[in-house]
Amino acid sequence: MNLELKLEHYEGPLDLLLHLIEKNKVSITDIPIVKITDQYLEYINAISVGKMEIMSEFIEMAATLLAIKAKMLLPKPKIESEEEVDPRQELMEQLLEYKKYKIISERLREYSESAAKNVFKEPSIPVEVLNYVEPVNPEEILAKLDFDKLYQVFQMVMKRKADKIDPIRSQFSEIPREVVSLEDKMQSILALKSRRHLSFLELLSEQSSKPAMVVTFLAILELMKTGEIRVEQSNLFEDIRITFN
Amino acid sequence: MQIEEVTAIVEALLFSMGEAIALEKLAEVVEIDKSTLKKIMEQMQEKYEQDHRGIRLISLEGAYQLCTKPEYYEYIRRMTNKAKSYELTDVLIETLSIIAYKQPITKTHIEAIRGVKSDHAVNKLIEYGLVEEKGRLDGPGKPIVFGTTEVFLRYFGLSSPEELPVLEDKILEQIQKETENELQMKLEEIL
Amino acid sequence: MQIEEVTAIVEALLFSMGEAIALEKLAEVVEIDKSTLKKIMEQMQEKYEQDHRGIRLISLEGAYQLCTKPEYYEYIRRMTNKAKSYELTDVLIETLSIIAYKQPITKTHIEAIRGVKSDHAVNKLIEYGLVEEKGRLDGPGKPIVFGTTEVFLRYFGLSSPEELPVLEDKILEQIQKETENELQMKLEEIL
Repeated sequence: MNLELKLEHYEGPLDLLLHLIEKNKVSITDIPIVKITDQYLEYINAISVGKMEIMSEFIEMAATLLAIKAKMLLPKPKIESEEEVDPRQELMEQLLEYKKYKIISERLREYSESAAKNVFKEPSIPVEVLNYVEPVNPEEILAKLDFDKLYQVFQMVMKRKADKIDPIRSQFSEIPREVVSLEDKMQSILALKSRRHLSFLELLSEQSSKPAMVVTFLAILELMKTGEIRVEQSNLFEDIRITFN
Repeated sequence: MQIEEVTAIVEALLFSMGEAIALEKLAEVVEIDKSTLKKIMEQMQEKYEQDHRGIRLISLEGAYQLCTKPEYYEYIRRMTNKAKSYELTDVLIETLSIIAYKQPITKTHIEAIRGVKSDHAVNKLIEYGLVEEKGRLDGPGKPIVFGTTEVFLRYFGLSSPEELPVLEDKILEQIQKETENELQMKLEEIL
Repeated sequence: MQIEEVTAIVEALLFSMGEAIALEKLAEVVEIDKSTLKKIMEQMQEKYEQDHRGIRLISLEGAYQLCTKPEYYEYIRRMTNKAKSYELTDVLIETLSIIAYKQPITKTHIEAIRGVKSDHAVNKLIEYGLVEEKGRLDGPGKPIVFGTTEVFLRYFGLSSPEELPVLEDKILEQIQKETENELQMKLEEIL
């Protein structure tokens, strides 16, 4: 008989005890402690030592049983106190409580079997509802807008634009495409050699357009490669210092 | 608004959402006061019980959900071979019943009743959504307490935790009977 | 089998499956002949059309499906609604101001003023009902021009875009004048 397997079959020492009590057809309220303890120990002893993690709880119960057994076998004191406590009392209560939940479990299992027949439905939200876009209320949106602010913003935008665009050229309806060559840009940076140091940010801000900035950046990289300049940055996101060699 | 219309709207809502919807939420969407809606819902529940309906309206702690009538389960099974989602082992159902009756309960307390470590069982029940943490006990170490969820109620077909079977008396009876039988046997032995 | 029972089974089946089920399949599961079932289904369809029902039975190519009645979509919408809030971001206000004062204006022109791509902003303003297409420019590529909506004008008590304060010309004039002066000065220097 593979007792190890059998022990695992019991959920714990209480489960095993209940099993023994049932097998012996005795009552929880009056456990024949000697008999049950012996049987319990038989189970425990037959088990290999290896499975300590499941064993510890079973062994603890064995100790409890032996303690109860010892108490019961000891000669009773001559003067019996009126409220003599049965050494089995605590264990009995524990077993009764446990047994209660065993019975409840069985009932709940029946409940779950009938409840399993309630079949629910997956959500099925109509596509029309899923695709629905709430109509916008423009007035509600405009309520958050200050008319004066709108005008101020507009003035700001136009001022920004005026600052950016060469005012003379803007008189012509078209802004000619700016041709920026890498060679020219490298030359114009080198032309600043007398300044010894350059600020990267300043250099960029002096550029008139995005392409000019990009080419400036490329020119700096190229000059680094050819060893004409060195760059240093003391901290992340800080300005880059360009030094001529 | 006509009762008929409310009934129709509620049916449409419960049908399309699929899940349980709280009375409050329904009342808010239908724009009707809660107590009136509750009465209408009760009427609806009765109507669904009629013979020609295959679905019914169940309530779960103030929330409502549509589901099929159990008597037609066999036909649904024939149509799909949809196996039941998960079967609870003895260990799990035992742990769950302790939590259900003793909630809010700490793990230590569960283990005291079962006489064994219960981490695995409690974790599994949480994973299944049947049990959840219900806060912490205001005592030394502030242990976490556990309780059952709405899924638990649905799983066992209960509409509230109060519907859990009251077993105290039955168990006492049963245990008493066992003791009596034993006494009987002993008497017989003596005689 | 009673018609009532068939009706109930079919309802339970269609409810639990959610999707359309072929008449053949239903007949097979309920164990009833197809033509009888078809008649029962037709009766059911009529019943679902009653006022107090929120769902209806639709048939598509010999298959049947339960679905919500369209007249209650509004309530489902309310239930699932994630309240959307419209925000006028700085980008939107800026773009709106350009369109308001420069209308009718092409997207290219807006982008030239802002210095960045403005598709998203323009589309958002259209979605918000503040801006709309005002026809096409009679030029190469016939680009669409945009302007503010009537709602926008009405809200600010304007009857036409011309009533918007037109100070920007003054600014331009001023800039132009400054530039000319500068140029003049430079020319004078040279000469």
